[in-house]
Amino acid sequence: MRKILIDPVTRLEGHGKIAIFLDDDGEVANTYFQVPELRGFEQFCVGRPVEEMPRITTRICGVCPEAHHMASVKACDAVFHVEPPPAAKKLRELLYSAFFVGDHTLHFYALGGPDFVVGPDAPPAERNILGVVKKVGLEAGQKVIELRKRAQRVVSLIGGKAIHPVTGVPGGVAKRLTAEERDEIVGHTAYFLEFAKFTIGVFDQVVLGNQAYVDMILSDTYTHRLYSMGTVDENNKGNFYDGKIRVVDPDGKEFVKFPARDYLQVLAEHVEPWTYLKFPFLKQVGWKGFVEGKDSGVYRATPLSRLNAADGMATPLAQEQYERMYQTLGGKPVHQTLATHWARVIELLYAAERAAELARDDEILSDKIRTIPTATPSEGVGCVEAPRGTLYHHYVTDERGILRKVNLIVGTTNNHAPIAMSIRKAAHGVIRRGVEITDGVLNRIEMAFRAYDPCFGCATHSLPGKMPLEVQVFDSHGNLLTSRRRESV
Amino acid sequence: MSKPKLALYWAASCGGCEVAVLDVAEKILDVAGFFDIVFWPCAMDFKYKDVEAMADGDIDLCLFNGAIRNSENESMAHLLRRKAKVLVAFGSCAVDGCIPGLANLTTREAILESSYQLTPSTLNPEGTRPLPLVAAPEGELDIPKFYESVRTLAQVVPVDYFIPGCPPQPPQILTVMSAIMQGAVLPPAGSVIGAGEKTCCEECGRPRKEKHLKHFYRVWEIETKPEECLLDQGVICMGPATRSGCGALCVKANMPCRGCYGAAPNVIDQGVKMVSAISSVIDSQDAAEIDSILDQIADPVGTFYRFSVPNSILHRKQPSA
Amino acid sequence: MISLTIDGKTTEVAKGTTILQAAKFLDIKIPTLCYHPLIKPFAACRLCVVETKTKWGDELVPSCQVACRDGMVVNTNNPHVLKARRFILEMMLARWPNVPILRKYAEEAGLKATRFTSALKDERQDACILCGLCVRACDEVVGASAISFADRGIQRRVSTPFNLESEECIACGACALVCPTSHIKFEVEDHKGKTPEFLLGPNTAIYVPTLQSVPRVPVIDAESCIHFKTEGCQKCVEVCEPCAVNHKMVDEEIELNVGQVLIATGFDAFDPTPMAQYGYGRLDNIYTGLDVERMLNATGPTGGRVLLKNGQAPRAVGILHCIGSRDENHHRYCSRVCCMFALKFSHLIKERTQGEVYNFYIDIRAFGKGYEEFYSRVLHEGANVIRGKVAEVVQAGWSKRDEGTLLIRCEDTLIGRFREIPVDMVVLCNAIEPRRDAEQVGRLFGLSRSPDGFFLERHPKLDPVATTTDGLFVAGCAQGPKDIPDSVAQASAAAARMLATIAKGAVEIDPVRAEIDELYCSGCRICNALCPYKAIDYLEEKNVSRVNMPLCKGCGTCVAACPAGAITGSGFTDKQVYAELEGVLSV
Amino acid sequence: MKTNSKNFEPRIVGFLCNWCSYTGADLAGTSRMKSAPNLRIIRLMCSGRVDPSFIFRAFQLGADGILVAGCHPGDCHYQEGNFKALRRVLLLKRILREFGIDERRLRLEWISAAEGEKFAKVSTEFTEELRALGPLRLETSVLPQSLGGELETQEVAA
Repeated sequence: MRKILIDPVTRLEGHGKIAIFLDDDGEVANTYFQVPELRGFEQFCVGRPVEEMPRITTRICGVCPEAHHMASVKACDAVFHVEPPPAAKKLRELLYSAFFVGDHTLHFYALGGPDFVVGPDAPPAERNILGVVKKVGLEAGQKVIELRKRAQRVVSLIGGKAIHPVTGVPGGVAKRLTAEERDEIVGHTAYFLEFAKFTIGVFDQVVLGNQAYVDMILSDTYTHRLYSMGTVDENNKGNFYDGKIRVVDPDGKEFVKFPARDYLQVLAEHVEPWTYLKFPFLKQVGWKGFVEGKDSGVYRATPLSRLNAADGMATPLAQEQYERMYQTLGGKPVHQTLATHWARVIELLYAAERAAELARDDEILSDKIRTIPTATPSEGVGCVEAPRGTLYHHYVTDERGILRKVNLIVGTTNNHAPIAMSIRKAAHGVIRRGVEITDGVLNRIEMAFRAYDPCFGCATHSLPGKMPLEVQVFDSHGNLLTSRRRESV
Repeated sequence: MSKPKLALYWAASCGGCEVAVLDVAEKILDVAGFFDIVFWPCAMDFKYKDVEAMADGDIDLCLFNGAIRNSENESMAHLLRRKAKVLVAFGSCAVDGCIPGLANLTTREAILESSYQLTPSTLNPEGTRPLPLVAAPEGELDIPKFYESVRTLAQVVPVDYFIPGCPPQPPQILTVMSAIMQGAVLPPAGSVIGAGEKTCCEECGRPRKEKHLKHFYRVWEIETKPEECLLDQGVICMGPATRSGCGALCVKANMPCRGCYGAAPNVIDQGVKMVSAISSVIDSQDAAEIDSILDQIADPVGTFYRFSVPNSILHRKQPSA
Repeated sequence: MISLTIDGKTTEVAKGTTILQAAKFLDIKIPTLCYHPLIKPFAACRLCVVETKTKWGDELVPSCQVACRDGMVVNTNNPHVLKARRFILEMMLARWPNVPILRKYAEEAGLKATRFTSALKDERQDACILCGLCVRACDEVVGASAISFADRGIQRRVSTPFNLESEECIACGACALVCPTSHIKFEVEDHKGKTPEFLLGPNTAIYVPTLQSVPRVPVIDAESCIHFKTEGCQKCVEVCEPCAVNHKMVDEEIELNVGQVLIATGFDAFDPTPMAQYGYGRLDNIYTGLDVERMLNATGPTGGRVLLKNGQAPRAVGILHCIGSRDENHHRYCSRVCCMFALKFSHLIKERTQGEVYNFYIDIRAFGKGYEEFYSRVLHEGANVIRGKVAEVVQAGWSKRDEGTLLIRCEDTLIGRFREIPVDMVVLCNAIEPRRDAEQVGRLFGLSRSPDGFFLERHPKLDPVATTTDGLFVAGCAQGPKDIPDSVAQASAAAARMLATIAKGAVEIDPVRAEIDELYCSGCRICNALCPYKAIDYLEEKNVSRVNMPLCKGCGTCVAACPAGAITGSGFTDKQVYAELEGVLSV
Repeated sequence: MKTNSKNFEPRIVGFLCNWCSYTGADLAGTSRMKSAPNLRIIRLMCSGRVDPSFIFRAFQLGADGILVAGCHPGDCHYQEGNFKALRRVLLLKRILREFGIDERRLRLEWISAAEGEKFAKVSTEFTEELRALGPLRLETSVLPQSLGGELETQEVAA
């Protein structure tokens, strides 16, 4: 028995480790994907006043604090049985859309993009944002930086702080938007839209224009037939901020559609002793282990699965791209993991359109941004689509609104099992007896993983997708035979 | 001459500090240009072994964010302390313990129990718990040890400087960086840098009155007036006990300060200082009435110590005897 | 002026003067019954008849009522007048045969017996001669009009409305005072009054508090003064020629700005009434030390004579030591002065009454200069000293001889026998205790008091006149029981201390102060409201708070409260306290 | 040093007001009253000067109990410093509870300069109460040297 350990920066640092065990024939016996971090928010938030949760849970993740802020404040609305005024809802969603734009951009250009833009077998030194810039032009790099700046700016204008926003309160938002701020935001959203279109162009040009990539996307190595989860509005169009959660089975048929508060009837989490992160699955189907298909409760909640779960996009340009993707990839649902990148670009476009739309809405200037709760606080669930999956916050309080129970299912966690499976499948696909373990080999494993853009800021806490790899090959006595590693982005 | 070596590392934190560093935007390139970045796991790939291989004190500056939550965080702290000439606790987690530090008000056992057994979505009839060392059918698997308490960096290794904030605000990071890059003289070891000498009130700008508090409101209870001190309006705001430097962002967004920039200079325990201040200005001399007023403060510890339990004098909840 | 001749003596009087007044002026006695100098004449009894010569012949007139005329010639006791007066007296005696004053006048007028008999002789044998003085006093002087004449003819009498207890009566006693036949009597039921005099002799609403009082002027006791009850009377104003009496005076408060204060508020004398076993306030002839002091005072109510209620000198006097002091139930401390004043009493009483004196003591504390010598002197004079605390004082009086005498029961611990000693008078040497308002005074000045309730000096040995508060001193019994020499010594010491400061012209104050470092203050204004002395100002333009040094007393509340740690309390800085903590907890 | 048995001697820190309780303590001394020797006195000008940080620091430095003594209500030399102490202690007890420290370990008493007896009584009582409560061992995994061994044993063992 040999053990290959793929570990981001040796076993002493913890950002998700991959252990691949080979049998004596050198075939992959099993792989383990481990998350070595735990915070305990679910425990230490007990006793806190529920209205503080939007400001506490942001610290679960500094990469997507906006997602936690939104899920949390929505849970608070529910706990206090209060409906925020329309202006407040729009401000929240505007902030959220801006955040999506920034986050998806970061992933596509800095993390996921390089695999396609500069190619999976290119030398690692080039397979990074700089490589991308070289390929698509310098101004693109400036555009990315500029966009992130503007996105963060919009978040701070509405949320008070760019990282860890604060303005969400039960029944609305605390900060009014001034006319000047609004005008500024309109300017930024216009930029978002232009940038999104530009990005679509880039994707067309470098990915779809290259048959090799399309084949790779379609190749079985990166395919999993799993349930797909995503949030949809009343017309079953995709939405990030609000709506019902819809799950479609591997054949694309609606399996269940439920409001956030019913999530416990649909979801359950499985525990393994070798990782701190749990494995959510569909309760009705049940946990059958790391297996695919209709009978396995394992599901995905990724940009791709969101598109699978929806009947379309709520904005025109995104809808166009949506249809085009399914045409290109042979109809719904799409199970090819790497297609997630495409879906992400489409979501980027949607988010930009939504942001522009909301920014122009005059209601966001209204003074009526809060409804003061009057009912006795009790229990509530808040749910949003985080960039990396559906995010659930579930609070139970006493009559003073002091937390008694807290339950969280965070974006990346949804995909814990699929990630593990993708890694295993990729490993099976690329590691064979006698095959030398090259950068290409490693990267092909990594690509499977990276497509999920796993944010372990929520679970562990490495920045999205940053997974420098090292492979160590041990003989059955645990002696190091060869060690090979590669600089990642 | 060779460029000064810079290392950045995160332990138990949310990653916000890293994003804050990236949020200095264009300027990040100047930093990258000035320093020879020898270690930055989240952005560049260098190996623990490389660091171990370096001569002690080889790293000129190490920005360490995140608290010490598990065995891995701790050994990294010790390693980087050895290798770095100047070790900086970067961000609230490393300085005060921050939100994850609230875990010190409960126990490791309670955390594991709720995470893996009590939470309603968990389906774990066998009561499985993650273990530091697991014998899988194919071989051994290990994960770091999860400690009882969260500790700040300085509670594990000697620290040269502290940059507070959750996260440290990019402008502050920039000021510190450019100061270093222009070769400014470093302040005496142990100083807090990248923050002001006063408190949040300095940056708040809301007019304030003499304080006579008879009633406390929670943020959801009232719509506060944006042109009046929140404390005067009965909303507990940590501003008076919190170091300046953030620009009073929260208060300007009409939300009370929660104290992420930590204790003011000359104050050893942010929370208890605020306890003293708040209780002093309660407008009553009758024990019973005072108690009823105090009842309106929901979760005193979680409010006054939101970011600083591990760095507080008492450090953690004592195991009930 | 008018000139007239009375019984051959000529004089001049002011216009409007009555004959009676003129006669009085010439020391010519004219008997009167219904007349009182302070009440309008009424001429009811006609006893004051005199003869005046007129051109129409001699005429009999009531001298109390008739004003003098120029050149008037008056006879007050020629046969003509006496005849008339005798007749009037005969008539009165017929009805009031036993009224002493009538008999006296009859005698003077040379009247043996009356020729008449009364229609209702024995039925209404009261002494009211219906002169109406009382009625007029009550009406004119007091202004209460509580009594007046009722019925007519032989039924006529003085009475309250419908003979019922009168709402109007203020029990001033004026009627009793003026009644010529003492038909109306005034009885004081409780023995205790505001001043020792009340017990020991006549008392009035206007009096000189003590005869040594400075300035030596009378005061009006508003509570018993008729004027303050009825707006009437004011007779004192009428009789006071310098017109010094002023009922309009009111209390006034005078504010003084001073830099130092000497608290010498003195003491209260322990009230022995609660110690029922000693009968104070219950039995006659039981006095406190202060009562006796007054009695022994040459200028006191009894002119320095030791007298019983019945006006006789006591045959034996018991002096009880330690009443209320050295007593678990009252004051545990020793009052320090009683032993010596008790011995002084023994000495004086013995000297003035030649009677027996018994001292009942726990032990004699004659510690002062010359005290012991005085003690032995008193012993040689034959004062009896019995060691033992008196169990009780009871009314003796089972035999006629013992009428009104007291019996002292005690155990003589030296001979170890129970004894009963009969005395006429008992003196209780009551304790010195803190003034009843000591607590308020303490609060007012921020003075602490020792467990016994007296004000606390800064240090019992090293600083016995100063207090913990600068500029505040204590002296005399306010600080604790002490005798005159000690009080004088302490007072002089305190005065000297105060003068020293005045001479220096400056005061030294502790350097304990709070200071705000503006480098760290952000003007949160937490401290502003905390300062009891309003010593912290908020500087709007600089957005900082600042301590107004002269006002700061250094309590340190703001230091403890400042959430920015911007305030340092000199003398008790955080650093210092932490260092102390490390010190005390190092072992 | 500290043991949990009967012979455990509590370490008490007393923050005494200069004007009342401190003089009261003095009086207890000069009048030769008997009281437990466990109290370590720190004199302050007023109970209002007691910064809650002092109390926490004292606990950290190994105190088993803290006595804050000031003037009786209305008697404060600085008018109402003692009420400020009262408010702080009331809130502080709530904080202590949540930090898992028995609130009886913090005691507020009004002791006038005259009440030497009360002072003696209080310090003796308090000592006995703390003896019953047992020593307060603060879990201070804070100083670098005190770490190593102790924390290595902190494993996630279910």
